Amino acid sequence: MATITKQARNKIWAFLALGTFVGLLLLPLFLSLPAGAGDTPAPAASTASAAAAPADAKPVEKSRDVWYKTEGPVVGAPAPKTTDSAKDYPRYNFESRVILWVALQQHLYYGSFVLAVPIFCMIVEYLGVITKDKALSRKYDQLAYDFVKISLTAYSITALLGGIVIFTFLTLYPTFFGYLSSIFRPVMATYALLFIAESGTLYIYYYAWDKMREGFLKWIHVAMSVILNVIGTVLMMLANSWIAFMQSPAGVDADGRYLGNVWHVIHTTLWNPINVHRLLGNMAFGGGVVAAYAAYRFLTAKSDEERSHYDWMGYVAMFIGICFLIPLPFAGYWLMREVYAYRQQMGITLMGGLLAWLFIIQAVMIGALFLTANYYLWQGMDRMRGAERYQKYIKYMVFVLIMCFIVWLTPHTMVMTPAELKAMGGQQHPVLGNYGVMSAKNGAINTIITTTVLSFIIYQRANKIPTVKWAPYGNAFLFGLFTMAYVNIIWLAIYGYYIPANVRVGLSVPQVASTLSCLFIGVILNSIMLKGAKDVGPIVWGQISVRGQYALIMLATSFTWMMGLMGYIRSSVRLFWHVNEIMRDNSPWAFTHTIGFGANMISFNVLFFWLTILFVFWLGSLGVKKVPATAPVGQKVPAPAGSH
Amino acid sequence: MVGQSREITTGMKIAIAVISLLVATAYFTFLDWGAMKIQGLDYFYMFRK
Amino acid sequence: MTALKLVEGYMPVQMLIEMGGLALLFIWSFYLLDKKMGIKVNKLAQATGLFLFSIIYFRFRIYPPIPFSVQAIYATMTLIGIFMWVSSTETSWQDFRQPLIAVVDAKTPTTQIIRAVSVVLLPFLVGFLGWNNMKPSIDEPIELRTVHPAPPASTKVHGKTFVLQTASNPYRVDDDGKYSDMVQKKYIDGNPWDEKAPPYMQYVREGGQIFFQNCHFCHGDNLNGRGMFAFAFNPIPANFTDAGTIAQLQETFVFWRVSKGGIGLPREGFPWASVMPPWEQHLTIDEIWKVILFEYWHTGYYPRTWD
Amino acid sequence: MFTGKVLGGVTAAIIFGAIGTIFYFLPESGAAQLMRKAFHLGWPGGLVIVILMLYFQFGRKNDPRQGELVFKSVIGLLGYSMLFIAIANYAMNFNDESPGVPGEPRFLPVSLVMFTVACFTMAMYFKGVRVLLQIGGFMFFVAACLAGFGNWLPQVKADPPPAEEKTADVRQMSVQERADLGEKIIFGAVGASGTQGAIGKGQCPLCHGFQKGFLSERAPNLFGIPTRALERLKDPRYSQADPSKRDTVQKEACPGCGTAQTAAEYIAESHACPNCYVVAGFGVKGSNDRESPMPASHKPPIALTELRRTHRR
Repeated sequence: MATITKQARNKIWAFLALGTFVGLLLLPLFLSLPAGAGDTPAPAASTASAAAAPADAKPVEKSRDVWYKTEGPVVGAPAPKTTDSAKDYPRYNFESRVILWVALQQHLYYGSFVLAVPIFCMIVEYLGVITKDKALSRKYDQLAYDFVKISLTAYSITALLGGIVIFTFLTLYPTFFGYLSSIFRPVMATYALLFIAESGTLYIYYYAWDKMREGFLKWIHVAMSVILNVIGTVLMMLANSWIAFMQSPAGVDADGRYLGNVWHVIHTTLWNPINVHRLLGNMAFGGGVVAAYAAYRFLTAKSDEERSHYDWMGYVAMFIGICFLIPLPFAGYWLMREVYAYRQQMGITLMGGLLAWLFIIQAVMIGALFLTANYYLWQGMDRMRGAERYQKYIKYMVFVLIMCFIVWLTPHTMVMTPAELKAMGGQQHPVLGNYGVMSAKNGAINTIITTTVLSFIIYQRANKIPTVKWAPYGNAFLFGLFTMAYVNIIWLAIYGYYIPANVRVGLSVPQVASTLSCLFIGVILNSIMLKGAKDVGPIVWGQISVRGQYALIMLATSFTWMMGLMGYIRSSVRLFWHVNEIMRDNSPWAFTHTIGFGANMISFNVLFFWLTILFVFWLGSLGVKKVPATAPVGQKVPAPAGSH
Repeated sequence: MVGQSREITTGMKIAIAVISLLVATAYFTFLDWGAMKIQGLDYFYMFRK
Repeated sequence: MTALKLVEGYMPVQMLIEMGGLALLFIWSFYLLDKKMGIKVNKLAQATGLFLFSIIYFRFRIYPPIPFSVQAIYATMTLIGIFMWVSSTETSWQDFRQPLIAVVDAKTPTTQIIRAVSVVLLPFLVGFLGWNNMKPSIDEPIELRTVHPAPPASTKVHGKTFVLQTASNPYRVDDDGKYSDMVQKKYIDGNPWDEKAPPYMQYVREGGQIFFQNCHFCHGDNLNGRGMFAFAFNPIPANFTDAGTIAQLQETFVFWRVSKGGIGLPREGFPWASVMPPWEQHLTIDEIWKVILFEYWHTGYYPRTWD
Repeated sequence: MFTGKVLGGVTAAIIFGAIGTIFYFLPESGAAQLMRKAFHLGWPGGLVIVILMLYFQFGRKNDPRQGELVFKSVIGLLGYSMLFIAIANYAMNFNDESPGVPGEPRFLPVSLVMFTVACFTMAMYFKGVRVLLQIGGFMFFVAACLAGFGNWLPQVKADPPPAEEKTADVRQMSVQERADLGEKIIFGAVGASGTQGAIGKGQCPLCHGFQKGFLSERAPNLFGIPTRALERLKDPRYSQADPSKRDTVQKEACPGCGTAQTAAEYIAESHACPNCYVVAGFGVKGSNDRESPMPASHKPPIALTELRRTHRR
């Protein structure tokens, strides 16, 4: 009897908790309504300031939105015209922009991490709930729990850094900050409230973990993680609206006067592409950080048990990270397209102009990420008996990858001394010049991705022999699929040289479609074939080389570096504008730094982040319970490998 | 790789491989054509010129 | 090495196939040595051999010679590839490490000597490399020109403002005088000297006349950047037949470049290395459009469009 | 003969020899400056390590681990000095951006390499923190590669274009300056008002005549406008004091603006709201003089900025 009441009580508590979260979620909306209405006195205030300005004396002036081209009442003051003075740009004996850069970047890293980890937890917790295998299910659950714990510390650091960012911004760029906050006032209020809601949810989510362990309550707990992530994502989107506004302003007129429509200000043309790109990027980044954590614990592990646990954790994290990495280029492509559509010269500055060399670095990193992922999979084959059958193919795959990498990295504009230029007879090399264009690059990167898929398929079947009746046909089909995919991708790359540009740009779509065909058809077919397959040997978690773990660390470091780089690119494409074409940067730091300086700063940020996050890990490891003593040795490949 | 239930000769293996290659070729050609079509472009541009 | 001619037009693919074939040959020869003749070559030796070979290939096989920067990128890639290969399996990795560890452990007199020599030489090597890198050089500095710098949003020629994103060539017109993307395709083999030629072809002819009166001295009579004055300049004039020049650009971009010339290049197009005159001082707006029309017609490339 | 100890000694001798050589022969070179700076920054910590080393050497005669401890402190000192040379490199060159000058900020990634080397060297001997040092070293290595690549590429620094031409505050200007500014806007240059075809940013002469007797078909000739403006105000169609009675597409320059009372106000109103009053015969064809063909001067395509318009106040 007592137990029943206890259960019932638990249920009531759970519903109450859920209700509270939904309430918390909706609260900002309610609060922002009066905030929106609270704008009515704002016109009066702005008229007061406008009255000081020479021309606009009358209260309700209409003006035209710079992007949406709609008419709206002028509500805000025009964007301030700054001068190179201590009033607009206070000096603190150091480049203000660089200080702000560091503060923002650190905030962003931590922000991404604490946004990504709950998503990560949600997936892992869900996996734990649906997994039938009790031991594995517990393992997943424990994993998710460990991560919320780490994210708690990281969360407070994020908040702290956020405070530092606002403080730095306010101190170093008071005029600009004033302008931005005058436009985004309701958004900022909503943001602050959501932030509180997020904190509350996170803490309850964490502390209710043990209480809501079983049955229906567990589902509510999973639902809570969904709510947590919804809040987190909305938070991120609000923050994105500020940077999107700075890059592609809307909702203001040509003088930067706010026209009273918050939605226009938030929903600028680049907002959604940035949202998608960032969400995926955060996830890949979160996976990377978690993988690095696992690698760290693996390398310091004292017992085989620990080693096997952290090996497994690293694998899962890496897997989730890569899953989000693969769609990332497409999101990037969309963003780029929108940038081009918004302002052509912005697009050219990025891809062919001043910042083009940064994209070369990005290309290096994308290649490196895929190489590392492949390498990790190959190293992972050491865990399985039976993998020897496939290891002899590794060298061919290395070869294909490196050839593609060489094409991928051949710069369009080669760096050379004048003597070399004369020896070559022009800027364009007759052989290598052909590798510098889009057609070849698309072919190369798609071949690299296809090879990565192939690696994964081989990894999946490394210790298995398919026993289904149609296995020979299946194998033959896989063989045909991959062979023809390679042929098709390369053929399209070559074909691109023979047709005009307006047709050529379309070729990247079938190329990508070929790659995705391999990814989906290949992996699904392979998974079906491996149902009930004969095991040659078990997966011995923990039996991976140290190099494999360093591959994980490499992945994580590269993710971090890449985020820094892409953020720098996205931000510096505004060149000398605070708000593109609305508010000019007149500070002494309006110039664009050299690539080298950017690279040094990014390195600094990356290393600083890792130093601090190691500290967070250390804090998190202080109270970690002993890893459950369920020996995963001889266990099946965990769900991610088989189910995707 | 050989299924437990029946023997597969080398000749048959080659036949299966060739057929699957043909199927894949057809599939990818269709894919290319379709993917260009939805963008309003002509995949066989060069050959129709 | 350059005696083996590369086939014109197929060179990039040829290079890849050649590299592929050589790599297969490499793998195959060591396989034969091992399995048929019983000579097991150590992985370190194999790796070193492959690396040296790749350097030689990139250095001498490819003609014209590739700049050092690109060679360095390729060599690094090869190194990474070789590392991935030798360390892909544990046995291969141990095989690769074995000679190195033997040297460090120095159990035999030979390895002892090798170790001693390398310990003494390494600091000097590092020192030399450092010095070599830092010492002042009398070479001309490396120039980085952004060949296609970002254009301005609009450009003003003869007092008229052209918005680059929206402007179009007024002479790219079909028979009815309407702007048409397809007209060039239609008349690509047309005869501009035909008396009854459609308006488009007549504009092409006029553009050609302007080109041969003004541009071909540098850009060449085949539009390939090999005009009679071309090699007096550094860099040499743009080669319009190259897929990397006008084929990559919007027509308005070309219009901006032609009218403003070298001196109109934005900052990232510098260090100043273009002597092209600002043609707006010599040609009218119409003439510039026509000459651009001609350039595209003659090379068969289409101006880039933004969807 | 070539034992580890001997080789270690030889290596140490070479390193110290090289450093000594640099200080002796090139005391003002960059390397010497770097080392001096490093010493300046890090000497207290170094001193502590040296004291520790001396203590291990002389104070722990009976400790069986004495040799190991001394050796470890030497390695520690080595790593420590590398660390500080690397930091000194940052401190000296961080803010300098002079592309092409060797030995300057482009060599900052060398610091990262030194961190890497220091980490790995120490990891060899300090077993307790080995993994941490190795992971750190590896991260430094990855960052060094990427930053090195970034610095190896050619460097371009882009300055912003010159700030837009500043128009001084009209209210502070003398009458003559204002007149000159107006002439510049209308005719393109001071003193150009007499030139045939002179036209400025305002583009007014496209339609308006400015000289007595000049042909002015599209818009009224503006010669003598100060006196004529007063006549216009009296025109019943102008409907002074009651804009709502105007038979035009736009009745007021701005809601509540009212009508002009003086000649200057009339001219200002005409700039901001050409539709408010259309001189007979000059309206858009078919509009019965209800609409003016003139664009408002503060909106595109003319888009004069506020300060360039004449002011009501």
